[in-house]
Amino acid sequence: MSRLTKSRLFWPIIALVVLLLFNAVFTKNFFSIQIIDNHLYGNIIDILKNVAPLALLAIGMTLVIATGGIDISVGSVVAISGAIACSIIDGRIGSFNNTLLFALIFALLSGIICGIWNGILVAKIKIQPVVATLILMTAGRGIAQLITKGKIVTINSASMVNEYYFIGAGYLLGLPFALFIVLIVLLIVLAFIKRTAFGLFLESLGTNNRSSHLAGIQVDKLKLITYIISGFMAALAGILISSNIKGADCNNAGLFIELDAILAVAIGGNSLNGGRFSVGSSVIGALVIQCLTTTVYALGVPPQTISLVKAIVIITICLFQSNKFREAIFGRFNYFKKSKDLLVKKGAQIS
Amino acid sequence: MTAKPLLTMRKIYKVFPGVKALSDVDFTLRSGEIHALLGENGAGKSTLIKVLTGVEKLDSGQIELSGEEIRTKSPKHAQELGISTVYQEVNLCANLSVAENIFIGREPKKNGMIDWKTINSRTKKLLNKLNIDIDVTQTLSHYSVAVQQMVAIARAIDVEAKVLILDEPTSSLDATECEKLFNVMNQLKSEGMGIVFVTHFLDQVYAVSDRITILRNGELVGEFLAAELPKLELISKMIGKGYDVLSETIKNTDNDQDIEKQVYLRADKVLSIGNIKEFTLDVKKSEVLGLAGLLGSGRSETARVIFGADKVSSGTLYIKGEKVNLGKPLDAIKKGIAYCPEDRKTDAILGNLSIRENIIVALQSKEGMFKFIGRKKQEEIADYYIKLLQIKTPNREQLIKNLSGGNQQKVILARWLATHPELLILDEPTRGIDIGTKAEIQQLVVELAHGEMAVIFISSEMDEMLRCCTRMAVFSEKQKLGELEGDEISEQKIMKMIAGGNER
Amino acid sequence: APSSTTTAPAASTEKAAPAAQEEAKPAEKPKNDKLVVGFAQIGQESGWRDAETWSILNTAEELGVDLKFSDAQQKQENQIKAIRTFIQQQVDVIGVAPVVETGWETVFKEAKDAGIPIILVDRRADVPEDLYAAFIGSDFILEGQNAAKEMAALLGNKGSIVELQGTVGASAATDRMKGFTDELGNYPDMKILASQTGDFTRAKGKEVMEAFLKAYPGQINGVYAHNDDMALGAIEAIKDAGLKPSVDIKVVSIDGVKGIFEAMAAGEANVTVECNPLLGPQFFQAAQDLKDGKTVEKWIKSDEGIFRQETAKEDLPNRKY
Amino acid sequence: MIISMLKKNFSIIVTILLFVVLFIAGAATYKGFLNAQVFLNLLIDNAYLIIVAIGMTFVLISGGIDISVGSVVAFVCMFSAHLLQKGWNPVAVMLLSLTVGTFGGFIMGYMIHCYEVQPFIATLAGQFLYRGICYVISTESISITNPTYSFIANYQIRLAPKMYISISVVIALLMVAVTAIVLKYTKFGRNVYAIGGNEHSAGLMGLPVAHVKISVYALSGFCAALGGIVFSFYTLSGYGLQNIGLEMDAIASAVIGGTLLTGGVGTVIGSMFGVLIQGIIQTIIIFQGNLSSWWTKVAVAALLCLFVVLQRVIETKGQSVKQQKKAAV
Ligand SMILES: Nc1ncnc2c1ncn2[C@@H]1O[C@H](COP(=O)(O)OP(=O)(O)OP(=O)(O)O)[C@@H](O)[C@H]1O
Ligand SMILES: Nc1ncnc2c1ncn2[C@@H]1O[C@H](COP(=O)(O)OP(=O)(O)OP(=O)(O)O)[C@@H](O)[C@H]1O
Ligand SMILES: [Mg+2]
Ligand SMILES: [Mg+2]
Repeated sequence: MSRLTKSRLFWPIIALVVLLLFNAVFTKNFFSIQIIDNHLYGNIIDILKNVAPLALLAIGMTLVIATGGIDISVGSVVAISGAIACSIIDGRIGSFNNTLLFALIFALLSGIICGIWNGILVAKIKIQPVVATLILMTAGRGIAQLITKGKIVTINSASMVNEYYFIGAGYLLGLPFALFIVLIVLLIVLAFIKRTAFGLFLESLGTNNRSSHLAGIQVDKLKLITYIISGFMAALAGILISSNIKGADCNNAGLFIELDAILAVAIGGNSLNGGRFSVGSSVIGALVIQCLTTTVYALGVPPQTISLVKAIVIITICLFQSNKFREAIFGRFNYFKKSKDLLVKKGAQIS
Repeated sequence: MTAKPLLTMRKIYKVFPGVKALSDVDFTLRSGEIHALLGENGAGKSTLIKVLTGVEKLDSGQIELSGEEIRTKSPKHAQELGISTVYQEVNLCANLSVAENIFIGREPKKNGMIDWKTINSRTKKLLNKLNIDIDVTQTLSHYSVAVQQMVAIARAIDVEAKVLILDEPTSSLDATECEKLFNVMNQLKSEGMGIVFVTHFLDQVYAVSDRITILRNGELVGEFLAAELPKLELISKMIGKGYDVLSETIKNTDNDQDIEKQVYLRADKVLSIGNIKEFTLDVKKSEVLGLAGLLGSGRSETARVIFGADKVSSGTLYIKGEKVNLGKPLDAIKKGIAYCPEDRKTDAILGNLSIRENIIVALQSKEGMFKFIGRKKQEEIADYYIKLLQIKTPNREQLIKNLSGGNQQKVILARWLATHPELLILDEPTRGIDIGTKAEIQQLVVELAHGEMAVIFISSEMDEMLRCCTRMAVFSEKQKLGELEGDEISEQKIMKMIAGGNER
Repeated sequence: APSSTTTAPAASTEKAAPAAQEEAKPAEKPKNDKLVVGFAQIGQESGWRDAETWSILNTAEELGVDLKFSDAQQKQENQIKAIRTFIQQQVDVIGVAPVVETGWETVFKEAKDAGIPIILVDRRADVPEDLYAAFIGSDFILEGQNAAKEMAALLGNKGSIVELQGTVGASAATDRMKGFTDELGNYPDMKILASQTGDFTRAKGKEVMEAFLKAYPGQINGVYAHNDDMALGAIEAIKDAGLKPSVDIKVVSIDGVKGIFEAMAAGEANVTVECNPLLGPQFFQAAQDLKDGKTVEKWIKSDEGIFRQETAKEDLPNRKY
Repeated sequence: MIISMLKKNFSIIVTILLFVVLFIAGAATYKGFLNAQVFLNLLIDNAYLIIVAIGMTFVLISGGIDISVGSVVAFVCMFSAHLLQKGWNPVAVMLLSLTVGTFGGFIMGYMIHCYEVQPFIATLAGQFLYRGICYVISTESISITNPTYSFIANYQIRLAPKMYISISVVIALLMVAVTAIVLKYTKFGRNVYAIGGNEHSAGLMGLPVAHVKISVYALSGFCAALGGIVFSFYTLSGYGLQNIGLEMDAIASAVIGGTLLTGGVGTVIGSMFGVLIQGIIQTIIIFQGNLSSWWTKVAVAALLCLFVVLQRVIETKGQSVKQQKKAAV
């Protein structure tokens, strides 16, 4: 039991479960799932589909935050990659015979380049991460608009539109295709973290930069890598977002999404100061946020009060993640448990 | 020495998850005495101090100060009650100036505003009393651990207090610094202060303490008068079994002096701007090369340059005759160099990571990110070194920050041994390590050198240096003065060399 | 110590000084004939706004006007800064698309004191009439009313509607909602099932519509979106639900961007109530008139219409934005 | 003496110098730029941001972050406008605003310290909460017609015939002076640095960590509320969508002014210049006057990038020169 509660996944999952339970009671039809056009259809499916971009961003953001950094440019990278992908699909830039393939390649490439840019500013020139990524955050939307000449690109009439739409809004085996993308990315990242020393190195340098450097960890290189990953994730998220609406809206695509991504990381129980991290729990954090959003819509919360509801939910979740708060609230209960533990331990040591 | 108890602690219990740190410990401090608190690494000395000063919460027990029962809520509270403490690790704010670190929380004021002039001048005086002459307006991070340790001491002794607690204050200090500190301690004692003194240097215990309390495994062994407890008996009480006298010397002076040892690393006219002046140095296989010098003489800097942690501005490094360019520590590690830095807290430990991770991290970076050492293998390595160095911990997954100071040091040592280096650079490796283990580590170092390894050994403890090193390079004022070898090595010779160097 | 003087600086002396400064730089003199205009744009929040910006910049280029254009990035304070700078630069006329109605008095007064007329573009400002020379633009409330009428016609005066609001607090959203709801009062058999903000964006519009479709399965007859982008998002959501937009669920929106015409042409949207962003020509005409000392109308109405599915195919080629 | 002073304040001097360079560059490029009022407008237009950045600087130095400030400013404007509309006394409104801002900061600080909620999250919740209250008060903007407010808003303090500043500027500069003194010459100020440097050590040194940490957020709340009042003078209105993203401006200003986000380092003077630098970049862009919206963004970012990179390069150069000198001695 205590092993379970200690796991980083525990509290985010509890938060998610509570939200779902709430919906089970108060939102009608929340869990109803039908089959329409050969795919599953329902609120839960929507959540799984719509969470994809945020989940991807949260994965990248987790790694960056683990190093003690932060990447607030992801929203702009989302806009850039969407702009590039849609412009290519629409035939506005370049002329490729397989627009879809090149759209994806160039969009992802743009994310990687953005990541390299951020990484160089942070790791090589040693500018503080917020300001370093603030530069791209500001410039990025402008660049995206330069690509689209300031217009919203709509690809409704492009030849590859259905293929492109499939990426963000299509269904595979009855489930949203975007969900598979997230799962695959998550698996790859997890494998990278667990099967190589990447995870260890990140936690190490997030814990103590100097010690890590002296222990032979290439601090700068790793930081660069995390920003590149974050940029790549943002680009992928940008593709999903633009694909889902069949167009690139440089002004609004990914606006303020960095806040949600950071929030997802925090709800996942990760410290924003770096060090220990769990990518999986950040994804759960993203799910919590998306579930909340859908709940708010489904419940018919008046738009003016959405912010209030969000604030209250966030604070409740984070307070319950805090040991001190739980102790203060359930002090008595915990006290008994603790002293029981203590006795058990003493007994164990005596025997 | 017959004064009535100033501070009494009775039936003190403290349990950490998986560790019984203190159980039924009594401790009594009288005014006007210096009371040594001794025990092996992890015996519970620091924990006893922490529960006394409110850093850790007491599980149960009573504390009385001047006859009144107290329950300290926080270090601040303890200070207000008249308990002034230097904790084991340097606990100051590196971003503040030296002077401010000494006066923060009790700043003198003029017209309601902090009086910086007074702070700086008083700090200057205070540090001069401890033989330190530095720019007190400079931020603390500019200075070495030794200086920082002195600053922490200066802060503690300047406070008006009834009780002064010093948890291993001398671990990075050299003999002269210690001497100064002892003078001050004796003076405070004569003013009626009660002083608790934790150290692993038994000579220092006998030099200043009146009384000794010994802990072992979180339990009280007993309280003794220093004058009535011979050193050997003290040691056996600490470690719980008989103990042989430390052999005077353990270095291999006997064997193959004449056989020319292979030069492993040569630093040829190496200079690092801002760190160390030009020097030339050979490090040979199968020998322990000592770097001798006073505080701030440039020993650590030499080590850092060789390790690639500081930039080589001019000159060349050769490893096994081959010219190398060490741009970063990883380059050095790949070449088989290991460096155990002197500032454990900021340069070595990865506080939030486990012992296992702390041990394998250097090996892993040597192997490269993609040659992942499997979990099983990691555990094997960790367990091996935990056993070899007798690291006291409930398990290998304990976070290193929860270990006692000495045990942290052992983990760092394990980290570097695990890389199987060809050249091992040890900068104050036995800092905070108890007497039993210290001897074992020294033995280990000499044995390693007996094999193929080259070792560079830096220590502020002259005895230790004399015991281990077969050759010594002497430093002063960021400059190498010369070398001593074999029989030439003696404390007087070294001192003379340094004095000569200073005259220039 | 700074000597504080009167709060209302004498306009005449203030005006004289800049003129004198102008003369000090003879090289700049010939430029004086050219119309110099400062335009404080809100920023870029939608395709509609982009079109407006484009129209302003383009017209300026065509007419050879010396335009100082500033993008406030959605911040009133930046617009105020921009206006202050324009005053400093002694432009002839200042155009503003106010990000919010209130809070302009101080800076407009400064402009007035400097003798520079202000033209409000597309959104009004809550200031005394004498502080601005003209307002060019449309009426959001009217747009809302028109949308309601169109919806009623499409549904035969009977049915349930969901509303996709613009950004909470944006005047376009508030007024379009007000106009729509007011007008709906005349149709007792029509009601709004649910109303949620879609932040004027396609993505949010789609997401909200998805949720609506699940919360009110089979009950929604029409969707009213405060702008076309949200409607485009909603159309995708409706299609995903296996329904036919414009048939199963009627789609009415505001703005008239190209995308919605394409959708109408494809039979996926019903009506768009135009809100014309191409205000450049009208704006510069008014500016020139003001410079020449002519009087201009206080409210210069923009040319707008209502476009329906039936004619969408013919209209499509004419759409500029 | 002076040299050592210069050395210690090296980074801030670099910042100020670069600011001057930017100003000169602007003056050389654009007609009408070299005008005292352009500079004074910089202060007038940014007074509220300077005040908010001061609070932010304290929080950042203490090692925390406060991203609620933008919403607090909007909230105070909205709240004041609402109360004034109802006929409240303006002084009472201002006092109440300050109290509410401070109290909100206190609550966030309390959660951050006592329940160990991460600062970013606690203040993010604060951001949503304040913004939400704005919308609940009204989704439309409300004008402030109160004569006292109008008077303050329109009052011009003449420095010279064609140079004036607003009362807000005086408030901002006063705040800078007072808080600079607080940071340098009071226990509270020094404790903020100590806690930012190393919270654990500060605790062991017997400093009142809880008190200082919570106070810092309360102070930030106070500054944000004061910034809100000043902003309400600036626009004479309340509007729920106002000042979105202001917290980033404040954070960026502080960081450009030399504050370390990791805590322990920073000055309010630096932050003030951080604000002015962002302001002057904006002014240059407006003077440029022919940038399309998207180029505006790129240009702002490019100037910012140029600035911080230069700043970094000069500082590291300076550091190494210093070191060389030290070694040479
Ligand atoms: N925060 C903690 N959590 C868990 N265990 C702890 C913690 N602090 C100390 N311990 C354990 O308590 C025991 C006593 O530690 P303590 O630091 O008091 O030893 P010490 O006598 O000071 O040793 P040293 O000489 O090495 O400093 C050790 O086994 C240590 O691992
Ligand atoms: N007693 C002292 N008086 C003045 N300055 C000192 C003293 N001790 C150290 N310093 C300063 O601390 C800085 C760092 O010294 P550092 O400890 O790295 O040298 P070191 O030779 O490696 O000494 P050690 O091996 O004892 O650590 C030096 O630059 C020096 O200015
Ligand atoms: Mg200890
Ligand atoms: Mg050293």
